[in-house]
Amino acid sequence: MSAHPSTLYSETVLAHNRAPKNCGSLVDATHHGVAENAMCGDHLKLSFRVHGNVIAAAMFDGDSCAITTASASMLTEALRGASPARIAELREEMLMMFRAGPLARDDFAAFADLCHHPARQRCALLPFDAAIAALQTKE
Amino acid sequence: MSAHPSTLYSETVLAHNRAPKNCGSLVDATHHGVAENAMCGDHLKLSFRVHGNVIAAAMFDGDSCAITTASASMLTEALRGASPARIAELREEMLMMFRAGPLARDDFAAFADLCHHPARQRCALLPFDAAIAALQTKE
Amino acid sequence: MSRIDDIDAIRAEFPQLARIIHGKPLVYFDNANTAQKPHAVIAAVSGYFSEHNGNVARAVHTLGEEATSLYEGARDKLMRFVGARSREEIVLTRGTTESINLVAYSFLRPTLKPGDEILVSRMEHHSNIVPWQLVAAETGAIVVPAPITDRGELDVDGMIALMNSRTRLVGLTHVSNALGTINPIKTIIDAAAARAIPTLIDGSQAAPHFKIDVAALNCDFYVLTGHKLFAPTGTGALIAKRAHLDAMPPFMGGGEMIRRVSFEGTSFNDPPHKFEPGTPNIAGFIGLGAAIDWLDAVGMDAIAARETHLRDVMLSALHEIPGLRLIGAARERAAVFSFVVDGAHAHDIATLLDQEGVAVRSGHHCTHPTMQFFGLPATVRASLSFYNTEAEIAAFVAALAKVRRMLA
Amino acid sequence: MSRIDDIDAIRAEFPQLARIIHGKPLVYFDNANTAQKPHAVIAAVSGYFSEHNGNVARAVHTLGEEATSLYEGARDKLMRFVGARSREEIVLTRGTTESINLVAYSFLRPTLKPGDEILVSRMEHHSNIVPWQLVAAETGAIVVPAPITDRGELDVDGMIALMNSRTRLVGLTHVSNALGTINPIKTIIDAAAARAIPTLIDGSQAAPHFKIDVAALNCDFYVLTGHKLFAPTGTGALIAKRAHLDAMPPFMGGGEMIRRVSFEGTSFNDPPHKFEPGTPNIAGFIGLGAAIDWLDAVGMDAIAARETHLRDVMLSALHEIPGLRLIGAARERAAVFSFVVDGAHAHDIATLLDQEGVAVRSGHHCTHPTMQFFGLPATVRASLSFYNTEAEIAAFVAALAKVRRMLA
Ligand SMILES: Cc1ncc(COP(=O)(O)O)c(C=O)c1O
Ligand SMILES: Cc1ncc(COP(=O)(O)O)c(C=O)c1O
Repeated sequence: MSAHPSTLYSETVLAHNRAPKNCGSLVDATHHGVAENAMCGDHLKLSFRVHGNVIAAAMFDGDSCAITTASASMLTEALRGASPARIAELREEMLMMFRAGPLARDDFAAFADLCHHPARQRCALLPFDAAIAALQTKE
Repeated sequence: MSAHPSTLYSETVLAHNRAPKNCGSLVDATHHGVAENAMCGDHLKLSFRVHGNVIAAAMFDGDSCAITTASASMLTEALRGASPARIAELREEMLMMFRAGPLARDDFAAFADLCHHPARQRCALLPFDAAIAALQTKE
Repeated sequence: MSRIDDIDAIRAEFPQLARIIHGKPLVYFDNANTAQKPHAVIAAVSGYFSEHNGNVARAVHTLGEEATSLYEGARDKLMRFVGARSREEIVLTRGTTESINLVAYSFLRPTLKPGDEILVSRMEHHSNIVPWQLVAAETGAIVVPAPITDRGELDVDGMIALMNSRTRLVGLTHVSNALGTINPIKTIIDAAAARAIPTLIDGSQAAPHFKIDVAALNCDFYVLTGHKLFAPTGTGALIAKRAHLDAMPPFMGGGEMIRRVSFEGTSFNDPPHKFEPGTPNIAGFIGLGAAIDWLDAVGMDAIAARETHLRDVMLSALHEIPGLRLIGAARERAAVFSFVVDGAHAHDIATLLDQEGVAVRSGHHCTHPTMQFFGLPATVRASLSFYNTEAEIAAFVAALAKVRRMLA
Repeated sequence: MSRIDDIDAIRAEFPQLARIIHGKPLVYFDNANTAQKPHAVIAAVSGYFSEHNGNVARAVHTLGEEATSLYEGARDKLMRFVGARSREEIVLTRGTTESINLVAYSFLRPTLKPGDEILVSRMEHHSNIVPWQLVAAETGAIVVPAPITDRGELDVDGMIALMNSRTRLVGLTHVSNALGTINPIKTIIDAAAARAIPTLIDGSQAAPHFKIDVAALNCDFYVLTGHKLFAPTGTGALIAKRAHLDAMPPFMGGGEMIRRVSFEGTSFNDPPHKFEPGTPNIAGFIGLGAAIDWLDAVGMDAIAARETHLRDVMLSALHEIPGLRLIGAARERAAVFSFVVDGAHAHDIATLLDQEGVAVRSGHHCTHPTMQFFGLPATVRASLSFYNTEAEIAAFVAALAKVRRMLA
């Protein structure tokens, strides 16, 4: 609640925003998903290719804020080589972090300060929601 | 607004309440009216007999609070010998008194303290409203 | 020892209770009308205005986020306070009246048909009658009154006997504001559920007095109003099963209840926000959150125990007053007492008691059908809260005696 | 010299303006979202709770009478403040959103027929679109958008050309919350009146900034919200011609909106109470009364003059920022500015400005159709009030430059 200096726009987040990983459209994608942030109208597309039970590649697309872009960049990195079930786990870990602070081992610790910015949590979750939508809408 | 000691239940009001004038039903009435106080459910009937342009007699009936009873008692007294137009004038004077305090010459000065009891003003006005209703519903 | 045992300390937390009225210490026996507010609530409200004032759900700046987390925090507190299953079940409204209108308009109206019945008891507050009448008038449905007894108790078998295949909803007050009766709501909820009839419980007069557990009650809708719960007026809640809220169309449009608006078509937000149009009473709900914290700290069980004691003391005192007739003699009752006095009109008693510093309500208490049942236009109502004292009961009795001498 | 010339003294009356956010003095440029409250308002609210707390219209005791006279006093003050003809024309609501829903449900819905049209501009707040859509969806009526221009001005001829014999209501915002545009409402009201079409003006963003005279405007309905007028949230008004209020059926049922209730039939109170169901936000309206007294003392003309000056300073400052694009360039405008910045997302700007102590809003401002018209998902909006200063404008400009460097 106190108006402490925020660490939300860390160098990690800003760097991902400046040069996001896996930005563009994925050829041979097996799954496509879209999610929308009602608060600002941002749309984010996320696609991935599953081989066996493993995500071989993931990419995202959309004109989003720095938080969404950095989150999408990190998520698409984290998904490579993971099983599709990992998406929901990662989302759950993110939600836990919003409530309880950074987890011991967490790829997304850069977003820990979102616990102080509830209105922006949706921005970081958007790529996860697009990925979950992608799981459902197989092409 | 300040919680000053009230003079509403003055000896005048209490005496009229104990032994109201003109309480009962009027034989040969030319006009009958009823009014209801939504706040407590009280009904008041008021009748009078007009000869020429003069109220010859007025009586009221009903099981009301002390303020309504005293007001009805005084009003029926005041109306005897008056013209029917006097009813609206007296009502207007009462309303002015609620806003501005007692008038120089006023039969109903006993109700002056109602300016501090807005929720009870309707009680004092009830007989006037019954009288005005009576003017309209001639028998 | 519970905090409530030091009643002077508790009373000192309510600034209003120290007021002098017409030269006499205030005896506030109008708690069923609205409750007084502890310092904690007043401070939460002014603290919000002076420190965190911002709008909710709309801004990403610090003030907006602070306001949102205080406001949404109140929803969480209320959820725990009434034992709801999830925060999505808590729609924040202006009060009981709006909560019931919301159910009438959004839950019932879209599917009400001529001949459908809405069953409510004859001891309901107007707010649990008129909203149903409005939608019934529009659709040809009927509002059916369930009988009550001369003791002012619900005729339970009578109400159950009126449940039938046309009954679309059963509405019942948990505690009667006019009579003090505590209704056996669980019996009615279960009987209705056995017939697949949804139930709405009006908890306005219950929540301030004892622990509520909506999940255990298993009613479809439970409604309450904040100002009787020591919070500001203009706050309240509809607590509803999630499935109903999902299925119900929105009631009022605008503000945060939408997802996306266009002239081609508009989509709506999820519950509870779907039912919260426009900027809400933020300070009021922050006050409600503070009131719940305060009540939790004192303990609803301690409050209930103290009120039971005060109720018994008051009941004995009233029984000893000659010419005073209690209206309603329910075996399960709260510390709410309606009465009439021989030869003295309810309004005169209330105004004259006020001259003695005693605040009671007179009138029909927004329960015309209950008053009609007892053949009375109006009663005097004395309603107590845990912060009242035996000394105040004695002062009330003395004041009433004085008033009667004046009117004799 | 007007009181407003001593701006430090004025600012000192707003405790919130002294707040430090992230180590920086707060620059509050989110006034179109909600305004800060002067001490006078905060004190009126807590004074009511600690001294006069009672319910309105229901009790004859001192506290009840004090609360009622404070609450009804607010109605009288509002009546004078907006130049209404009588207090019966002032329905107190939760805010603009509820006011418009009330008109949609009670004024339009009972007589809307398939093919009927409700004409609103494309720059309305969702609250002046969605309520009409809800009643239109139910009745087969249509909500017709009137065009706006690339400058973000109303296409006056375009709107008038859309008025026809099927038009049942014209709704128009007095000042756009997204663009700052001040609309020529009198022209539209007169054009509609000439065709016997009732008008509703959304004054949410107008009333805080300049003098309103509803009698001279001669619109059928004027709506506003208290929290933008330096009063608590959860307060507002529908100001309507008496004849409409007399003819309209009630909206929500319960509480003081009735005259007499029975299961055989219920009769309703007169306006404005007919439209005020349940216990209102008493503290909030007492705060609104205090806010109006405060505004009267400072003077709406002095406020308007100062805001015009701040607007011009801000406009020049914004024009000088490279890569910043103002959305809307109305010739008549309030000190409300929407903009986008090359290469920086609105939300990032708002969050990072907040790190510098500057509170602005980012998003769609509850005006999706306006955003769609300009082809934008979101903008940053800086909205000023009379208590803002040129130094704050300079601080905002410097903070924005810093934020852009971070995001580059
Ligand atoms: C033009 C306009 N109309 C309506 C509203 C809605 O006001 P409220 O949320 O107080 O009902 C607002 C403010 O958000 C507004 O700016
Ligand atoms: C049993 C009951 N129901 C409903 C209400 C209405 O509550 P509100 O006026 O806060 O909507 C009250 C209080 O007046 C009540 O006692």
